[in-house]
Amino acid sequence: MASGKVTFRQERCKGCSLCVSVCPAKIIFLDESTTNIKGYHPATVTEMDRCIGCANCARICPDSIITVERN
Amino acid sequence: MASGKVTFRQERCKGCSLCVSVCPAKIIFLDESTTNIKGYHPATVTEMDRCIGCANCARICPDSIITVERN
Amino acid sequence: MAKELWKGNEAIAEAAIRAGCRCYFGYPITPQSEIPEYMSLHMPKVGGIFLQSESEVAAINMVYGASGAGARVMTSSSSPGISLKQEGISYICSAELPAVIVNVMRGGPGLGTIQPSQGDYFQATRGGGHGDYRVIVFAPANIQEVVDLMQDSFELADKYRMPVMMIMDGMIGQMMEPVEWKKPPVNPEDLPAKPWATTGTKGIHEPKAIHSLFIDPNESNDHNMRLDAKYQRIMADEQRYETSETEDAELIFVAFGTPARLARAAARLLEEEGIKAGVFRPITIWPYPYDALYQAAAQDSVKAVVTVEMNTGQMIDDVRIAVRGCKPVSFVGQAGGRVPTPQEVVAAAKSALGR
Amino acid sequence: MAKELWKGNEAIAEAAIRAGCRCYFGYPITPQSEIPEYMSLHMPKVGGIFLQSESEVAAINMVYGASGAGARVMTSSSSPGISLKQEGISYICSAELPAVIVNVMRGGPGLGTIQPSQGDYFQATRGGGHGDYRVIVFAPANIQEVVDLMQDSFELADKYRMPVMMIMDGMIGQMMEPVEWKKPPVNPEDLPAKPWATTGTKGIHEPKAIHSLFIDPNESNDHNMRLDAKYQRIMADEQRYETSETEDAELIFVAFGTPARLARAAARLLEEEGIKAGVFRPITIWPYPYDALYQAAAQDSVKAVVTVEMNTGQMIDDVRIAVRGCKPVSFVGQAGGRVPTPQEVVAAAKSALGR
Amino acid sequence: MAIVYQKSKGLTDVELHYCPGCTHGIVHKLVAETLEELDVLGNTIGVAPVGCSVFAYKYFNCDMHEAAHGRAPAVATGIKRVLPEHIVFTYQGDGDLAAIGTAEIVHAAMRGEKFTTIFINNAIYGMTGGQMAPTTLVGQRATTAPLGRDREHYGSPIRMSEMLATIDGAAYIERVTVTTPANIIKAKRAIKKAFQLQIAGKGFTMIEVLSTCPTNWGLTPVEALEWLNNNMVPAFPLGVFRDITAEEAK
Amino acid sequence: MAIVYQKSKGLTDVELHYCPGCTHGIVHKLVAETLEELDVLGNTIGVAPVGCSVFAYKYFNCDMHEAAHGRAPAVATGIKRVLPEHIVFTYQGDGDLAAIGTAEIVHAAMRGEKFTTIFINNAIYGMTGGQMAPTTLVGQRATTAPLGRDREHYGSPIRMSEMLATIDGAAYIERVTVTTPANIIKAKRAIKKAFQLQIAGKGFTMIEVLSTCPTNWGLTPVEALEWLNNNMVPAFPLGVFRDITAEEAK
Amino acid sequence: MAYNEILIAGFGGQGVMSMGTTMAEAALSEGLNVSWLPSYGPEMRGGTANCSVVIADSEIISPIVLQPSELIAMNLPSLDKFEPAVKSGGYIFVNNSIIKRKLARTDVKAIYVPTLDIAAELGNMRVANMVMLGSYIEATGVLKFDTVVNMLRNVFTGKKAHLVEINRQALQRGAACV
Amino acid sequence: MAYNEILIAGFGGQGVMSMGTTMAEAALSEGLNVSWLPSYGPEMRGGTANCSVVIADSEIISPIVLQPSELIAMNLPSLDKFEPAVKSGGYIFVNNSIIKRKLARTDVKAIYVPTLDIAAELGNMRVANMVMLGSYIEATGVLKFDTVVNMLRNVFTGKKAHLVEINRQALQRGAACV
Ligand SMILES: Cc1ncc(C[n+]2csc(CCOP(=O)(O)OP(=O)(O)O)c2C)c(N)n1
Ligand SMILES: Cc1ncc(C[n+]2csc(CCOP(=O)(O)OP(=O)(O)O)c2C)c(N)n1
Ligand code: SF4
Ligand code: SF4
Ligand code: SF4
Ligand code: SF4
Ligand code: SF4
Ligand code: SF4
Ligand SMILES: [Mg+2]
Ligand SMILES: [Mg+2]
Repeated sequence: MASGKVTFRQERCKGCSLCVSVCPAKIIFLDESTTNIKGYHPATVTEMDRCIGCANCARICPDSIITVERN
Repeated sequence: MASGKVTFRQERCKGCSLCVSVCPAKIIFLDESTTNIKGYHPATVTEMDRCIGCANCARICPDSIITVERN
Repeated sequence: MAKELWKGNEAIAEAAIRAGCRCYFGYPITPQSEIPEYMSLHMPKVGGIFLQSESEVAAINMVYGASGAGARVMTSSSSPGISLKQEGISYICSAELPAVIVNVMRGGPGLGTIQPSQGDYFQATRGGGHGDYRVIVFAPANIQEVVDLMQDSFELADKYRMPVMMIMDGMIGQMMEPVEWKKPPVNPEDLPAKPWATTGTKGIHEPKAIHSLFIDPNESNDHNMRLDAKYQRIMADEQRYETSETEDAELIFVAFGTPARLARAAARLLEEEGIKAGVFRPITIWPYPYDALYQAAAQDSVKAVVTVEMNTGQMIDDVRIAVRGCKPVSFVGQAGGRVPTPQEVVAAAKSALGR
Repeated sequence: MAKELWKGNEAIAEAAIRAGCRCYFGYPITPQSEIPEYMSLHMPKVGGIFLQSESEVAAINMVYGASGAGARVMTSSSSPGISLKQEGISYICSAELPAVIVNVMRGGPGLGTIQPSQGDYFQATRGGGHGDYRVIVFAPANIQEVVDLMQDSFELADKYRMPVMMIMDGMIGQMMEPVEWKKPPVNPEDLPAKPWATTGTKGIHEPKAIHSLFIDPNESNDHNMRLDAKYQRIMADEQRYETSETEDAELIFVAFGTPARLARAAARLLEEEGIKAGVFRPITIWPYPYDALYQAAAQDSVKAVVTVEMNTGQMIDDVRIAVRGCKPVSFVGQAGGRVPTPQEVVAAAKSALGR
Repeated sequence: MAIVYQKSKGLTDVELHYCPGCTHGIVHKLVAETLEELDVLGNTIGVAPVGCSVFAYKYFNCDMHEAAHGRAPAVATGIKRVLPEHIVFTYQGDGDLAAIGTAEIVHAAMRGEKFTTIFINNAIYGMTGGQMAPTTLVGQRATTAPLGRDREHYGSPIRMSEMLATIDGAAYIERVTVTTPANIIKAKRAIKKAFQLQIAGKGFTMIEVLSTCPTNWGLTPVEALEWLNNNMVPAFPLGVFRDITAEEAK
Repeated sequence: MAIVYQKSKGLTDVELHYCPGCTHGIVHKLVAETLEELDVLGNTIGVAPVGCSVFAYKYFNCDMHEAAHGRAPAVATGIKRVLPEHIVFTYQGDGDLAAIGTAEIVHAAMRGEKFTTIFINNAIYGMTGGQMAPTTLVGQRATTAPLGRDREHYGSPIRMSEMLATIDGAAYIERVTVTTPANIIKAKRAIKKAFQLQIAGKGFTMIEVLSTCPTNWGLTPVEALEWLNNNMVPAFPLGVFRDITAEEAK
Repeated sequence: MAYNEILIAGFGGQGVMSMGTTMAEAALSEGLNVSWLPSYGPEMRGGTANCSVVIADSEIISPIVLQPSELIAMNLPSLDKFEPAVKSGGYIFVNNSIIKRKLARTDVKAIYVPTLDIAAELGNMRVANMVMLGSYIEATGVLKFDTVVNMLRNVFTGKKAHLVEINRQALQRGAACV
Repeated sequence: MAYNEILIAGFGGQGVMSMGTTMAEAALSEGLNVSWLPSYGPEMRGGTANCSVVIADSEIISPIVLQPSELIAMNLPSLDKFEPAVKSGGYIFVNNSIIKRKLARTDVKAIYVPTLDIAAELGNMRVANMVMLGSYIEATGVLKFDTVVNMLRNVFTGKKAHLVEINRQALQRGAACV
C-alpha cells in the first residue's frame, strides 16, 4: 500500500468533519484539545503512517486546507 | 342535403376572406361593389339556396359576424 | 395593555394581520425576511393567504390581482426588491387599487449592504416608476409607531384606492422594542364592501374591468388629472408630522424615522451649550408637511435648518421646497448602513449656526 | 453638411453608432421600437452587437455585463420598460460603469398610453431605483439636439463611469425632422483604454472584480461618500441650459424638451400683447442648473415663473428649489399624451401675472 | 330554420380591433363559447395581457383584469388565491408569455395554480410592429431580425408546451391551431377540457394556439393560414404534452 | 514524496466565508481546478450571483463580475457577446437560478449562449436564512414553510435540468452531486466537459450540483450529505439530460 | 410668415404616410422648416392611418397638428372626424372617389379630388396619393411643383426610374382639379 | 439618568443573542426603556454573533451601540475587535474560560468570568451565558436579580420548569465572580 502524508492548514479549519467521514484509514479526528482562532477544533492526524495518500480528505474539504503527498 | 342560411353583420366585416376560403359550397365572395364604413368590401352570399348550413364560415370568422341557420 | 417586546419585522407582520390583512405575497430579502416568515406561520392560522412568490416582480403583480379581487393585501421587501416592484406599483396606482407596501430599507445603491439606510426616500416620495403617480408614504420612527400606523395604512389605501407605503430603515425591522397593542384588531368581514372589485358578474352586473390603459390622449389626460385631483386632496388632508421644542428655537432639525431620535439627542446636547434646537419630524413624507415646516422655519428665532438623514441627502429637497429660501438649509448624514452620531449632528448644527 | 430628414428614433440609433457605440441590448416597446429595429439592421454592418433580450430586466443586466467587459454600450426603452430597469441602473451606478440609456417617454402611469409624455422626470432625476445614486440626464428638445448630444453622452458616461440617460417625449422618437450630422463619427478603436474592465487577467494582472457589494457599513458609507463627491463634481461642471429672451423679462417660462418650443411660441404671443416673457430651458435636468435659473428669476423685472410640462407637475420641484421663494412659481401642463397648446400656456402666464 | 351558429354570449358587442383575418378573434370566440357552455361567465375573471389582445378586457363578457406585460400569471395567481371557487384564465401572446413573462408562467405551472392559460403563439410581436419573438422560426424575418432569425445568434424557437410539460404542477397542456374549421373544433375541445380540469381543481392548464399575424407576416389572412400550416406546425408539433387525467387513469 | 492534492491555483488565498461543511466550497474547488487544468484562468470571466456565493468574486483567481439576484445569465450574455473568445461562467444558487432568474436562464439556454452555468441546488435559500426555494422538497421545512412545503399550496420542486433540456440551444446539461469522493470526481468530470464544450462553441452548458446547506437544514455537515443522498437524489435524479455531442455522434 | 399645419388621414394602404414624407422632403429641399409625425398605436390595427406635417419658415412649435390649416381626407371616417377641427379659412381636400358627401362647413375652402378615378385613368392605382398631393400644391402654393418632381427623381432611381413620369402626371392631373 | 449601552459578542451558539433578549425582557418588566439589535448578515456565516442592548430610563437614541458602556466578550476575536471601542470608565466582561489574555486597557473595569468552568460544575454547559449575565447584573446594578429570575420563570414553563433552578444558580455563581 502506498504511504501518504497530509498537512492541514489548521487555522482555517472549520471542524466540519467531512474529511473525518471519508478517510478510509479512519485516522483523521478533530483535536478537541485545541481551538483555533475561528473557534473550531481543527482536524488533525496523529497516526500519519497509516495514511494511504488517497486524497479523499483533501478532495472533500470545502475549505481547501488539506495538502496530500504520496510516495 | 340540408339547406342553410347565413347572415352577415356587414358593417363589421373586415373583408379578410377567411369565410370565403372555407365555404364548401364556394358561395361566399367579397362584394366589391360596396365599401363599408370601415373601408372594406364586405363578405356576402347571393346563391343562398346552395348553402348547406355547415357553419364553416361562421366558425372561422374572427369577428363573429356570421349567423348560420339550418333546416 | 401591557407592553411586549417585539422584533420590528414580526411586529409589522402581526400589526398587518390585526389590521385585517388576510393576504400577503412576498420574496425573501434581508433585512425584512422575518415579515414573510412570520406571515407564513400566522396567516394560515387566521384563514389568510401567504404565498412566497418567485420574485418581487411576481409578488407585486400578485398583489395587483388579489387587490382587484377585493382582498386586503400587503407585500414587503427591501430596497433592491422595491426597485423591481416599480412597474407594478405604477400599474396599481393607475388602476386605483389599494395595497400596503413595506420597504425595510438597506444601504444601496446596487447590492450595497444589508445594513440600515434611508436611501430610498426619493424612490418612495417621487415614484420610482413611470408616469404621474404618488403613493402615501409613512415613515415611522420606532416599532410602536409602525404598529400604530398599520391600520391607518390599510384604511387610507382603501379610502383613496391607492398603495400606501411604509418605509423604515432596516434597524427598525431587526431590533426589538416594547410594543403596546393599542387598537382592537380588525375583522376583515366588517370592512366595507368594494363594489369596484372583479369578483364575477354573477350574471347580475355588467362586466367590470380593472385596467390602466387609456390609449386616447384625452382620456389619458383626464385620467391623470383625476388622479392629480385625488393627490391634491390627500395633500390637503393627510399630512402628519410631529414637532418637539420647535417653538422659538434657534435651530430646527428636520429628520424622519430613526434619525429623528438622534436629532432629539443632539438637541439635548445643544441645550446644555445654551443653544435651543427643535426637531421637526414628518410622519408622512408624501404628502410632505410643507406648510407646517415653513411655519416652523419662518419663526424669527430660527437661524438655520439642518436635515439629518441616513443617506447622502434626499429629503433635503423637500426641506428646501418647504423653507422657500427663508432660512439656510444644510445637511448632515451618513449613508449605506452607518448612522450619524449625536455628536456629528451637534457639530453640523454648530457649523450651520456659524459657531 | 446637408440636412437630411430623419425619424427621431432612427436618428438616435444612428447617432449612437456614429458615437462609437458597438453594442446594444433592448426589448421592443412603443414608441421607441425603431431604435432596436434600426440597430438590428445597422449594428452588424459595423461589426457591432445587437441583441434583443427577453425583457427590459435582462437588457439592462446585459448592458451591465457588456460595459464591465469594456464595450461602449447602450439600451433604450420607454416608460414601463425603464421602470423595470431601475434595479439594474442602481447596480451599474454603484459598480461605476458607463452606459447610455434612452427613455422615449410615453404617458403613464401603468400601461397608460403610447402617446408622448414627460411623466418620468422624477424617475430620471431622482433615481427610480434604490439607494443614493444619480445619472446624468439630458433632455433634448428636438431631433437635432438628440443627435448633437449623443457623443457627449457616451463621453460623459466614460469620463464619470456612470450611466447617462437621455429622455425625450415619444413625439421626438416618432417624428421626422431635418438633421445635420455635425460631428465626425467616432472610431471605437480610438477610444481610451478602460483599465478597470474585466477582460481576463491574462496571467498578468491581479483578478479584477466588478461589484456593488459593500457589506461593512463603513465601507458602504465610504463608497457612498465617494460617489457623492463625484456627483458634486458633476453638479459643478456639467450643467447645461439655454435661455431665450430671459433678460429683463417680466415672466420666465421654464420648460425642458418639446414644451420649450411651446413656451417660446407662447412668449411670442405674449409679446404681441406687450408682455415680455423669456424661456429658460434646462438641457441637463440632472445636474439641474439651479443657480442659472435663480439668476434669471431673481432679476427685478421678473414677476412670475411658470413651468410648462407634459405631466402633472414634476420639474416644478426643481424650479421651486432653484427659485428659493424669490418669485411665485406656478405650473401649466397636460399629462398622458396631450401637449399643452401655446394658448393654454399664454393663459397660465397671464393668470400668474394676475392679468 | 334553427340557428346553428351565432356570436357567443361570452363576448360583448364591442367591435374587435384586430386586423382583418387575425386569428386572435377566432380564439376569443372559442374561449367565450366555452365559458358560455360551462355556464361560468358570471363566475369568471379573465386576465388580459399586454400584446395585441390588450383590449381583451373589453371583449369578454365577464369580469376582466388587465395585467402588465408578461405578468398575467402572477395577477391570475393573486386572483385565484383570493377567489378559489372562481374560474380564472389568462390570455397571453408569445412575447408576453414566452419572453418577458417566462418566470411567471413557469412558476404558476410549478405551483400548480388552478387557472387556465390560453397561449397565442403567432411567432411574432404583433402589437409593437413585428419584432422577433422567442417563437419566431429560424429564418423568419422580423423587424428586429431583418435578415431572418439566425440560429447562431438567437438559437431556435422555444417550445413552451414541451418545456412546461416537464413540470409536475401542470395538469393539462395541449398545442392546437385554428387554421381550418376542423382544427377550430379540436381547439375548442382542448380549451374546454382545460377549463373543466381547472374546475375539477387538477392544477395548471394551458392551451397553446398556433395563430396568425397576417399584418406582420406580410401575408393575406388566407395565405397566413397556409404559412402557419406549412412552417409553424412542423416547428411546433400539435398534440397533448401533458394530461394528468390520462396518467391518473393508468 | 510528491504532492497528489493541493489547493487549486484557480482559487485566491482569501478564506471562504461559507459555513462549516457547506458544499459550496467543494464546488468552488472543482471549477477552479477545471479552469487551472484547461489553462484558461487568464482568459476567464466568472459571474457571481446573489446568494451565499455572493462573495465568489473574491475567491476565484480570475476576473469576476457580480450580478444582481437572478441576472447572472444576462450579465454573462453581455460579457460573452463582447468577448466571444473568452471563457465565461455563472455560478448560481437555486433561488437565484430557479426562482427570480428563471427567465434569464431559460433564454440564455434558448439563445445557446456559449457560457457555462454551475447551478448549486441546495433546496433552500441559504444566504437569507433558510426560506423555501422552488427546489425545496415536498414536506421539507423552511422558514417560510414552517410546516414543510405543501404540494397543494406550492406544487412539487421544479427540476431545472429536465426543463432546460427541452431547449435546443442547450448543448450539455448534467446533474451531479458531491457527497462522496467518487461523486466529486464525477462532478469534476462533468464540469470539465461543460467548459470544454463551451470552448468548442457548442452552446449553453449547465451542471446542476446537488449541494448541502447544513446550517439551514439544521443538520451537521456529515448528516447533511446523507440527507441529500436519501432525499434529494430521488427527487432530482443524477444523470445527463442533454448532450448534443452524443446526438451529433449518432 | 408661412406656417402650414397639415393633417393627412385615411385608411392604411392609401399612401397617407408617404404623401406626408414626400411633402416633408420637398419642404426640406426648399430650405423650409418641417416636421412629420405619424399617428401610431393599436388604433392602427383598425386600419386607419394619419400623419401631421408642419411646414414653416419660422421655428416649428409642435409637430402635433390639432387644428389643421389644411386637412387631406382620404376617406369618410377621416372627414367625419377631422372636419370640425380645421381652422376657419383653411382648406379641406376631399378624396371624392370614395367620399360621397360634401363638406358641412362653409368657412373653409373645399377641394374635391377624384383621386382613384384619375389614378385609374393613368393606369396605376398607387399614384392616387400623388394626385391628391398635386391638388394640394396647386391650391396652397406651399411647395413648388418642380421641387416635388425633383424629389421623385431621387426616390425612384434605377429600375424604378420609369415611375417618375407617371407620378409627375398624377401631380399634374391633381393640380388640374383645383 | 441611566443610559446603558451594552455590546454582547461571541461565537454563534454561545447564547449571545438570548443573553441579550433576556436582559431586554427583564428591563422591560422593570419599566425601563429598552432596545435589542442583533448583527445580521453574511458575516454571520463565519460563525460570529453579536447584539446591542440599550437600557435607559430616558428615550433611547439609537439601538446601535458603537461605543459600549459595557462590553461582554465571549471569545477572543470579539475582545480584540471591540475592546478599543468601550467608553472610558466602562466595563468589560471577559469570558476567561476561553479568553486567555488580560485586557490591554486600564481605563475600564475588567471582570473575568470563567463561564464554562462554572457551567461545567453546574452540569449544563448551556447556562454559561447566564453565568455571564449574573456577573453583569451584579457589577452594574442595571437590573434586579429577582426580575431576571422571575423572567426565567416565564420562559421555562411546563416540562422545562426544572431549568429555572439551574439558571438561577448560574446567575448567582456569575454574580459571585464580581
Ligand atoms: C414592460 C413592457 N415592455 C414592453 C412593452 C411593449 N409591448 C407591448 S405588447 C409587446 C409584445 C406583443 O407580442 P405578443 O405578446 O406576442 O402578442 P401579440 O401582439 O403578438 O398578440 C410588447 C413588447 C410593454 N407594454 N411593456
Ligand atoms: C432583488 C433581490 N431579491 C432578493 C434578494 C435577497 N436574496 C439574496 S440571496 C437570496 C437567495 C439565496 O438563495 P440561493 O440562490 O438558493 O443561494 P444559496 O444562498 O442557497 O447558495 C435572496 C432571496 C436580493 N439580494 N435581491
Ligand atoms: S489521504 Fe486518505 S488516508 Fe490519508 S488522511 Fe486523507 S483520507 Fe485518510
Ligand atoms: S474537511 Fe476541511 S474544514 Fe472540514 S474538518 Fe476537515 S480539514 Fe477541517
Ligand atoms: S354555412 Fe357553410 S355552406 Fe353556408 S355559407 Fe357558410 S360555409 Fe358556406
Ligand atoms: S370571415 Fe368574417 S370578417 Fe372575414 S370576410 Fe368573412 S365575414 Fe368578413
Ligand atoms: S398585428 Fe398581427 S396579431 Fe396583432 S391584430 Fe394584427 S394580425 Fe393580429
Ligand atoms: S447558509 Fe447554507 S448554503 Fe450558505 S454557506 Fe451556510 S451552509 Fe452553505
Ligand atoms: Mg405574438
Ligand atoms: Mg440555495
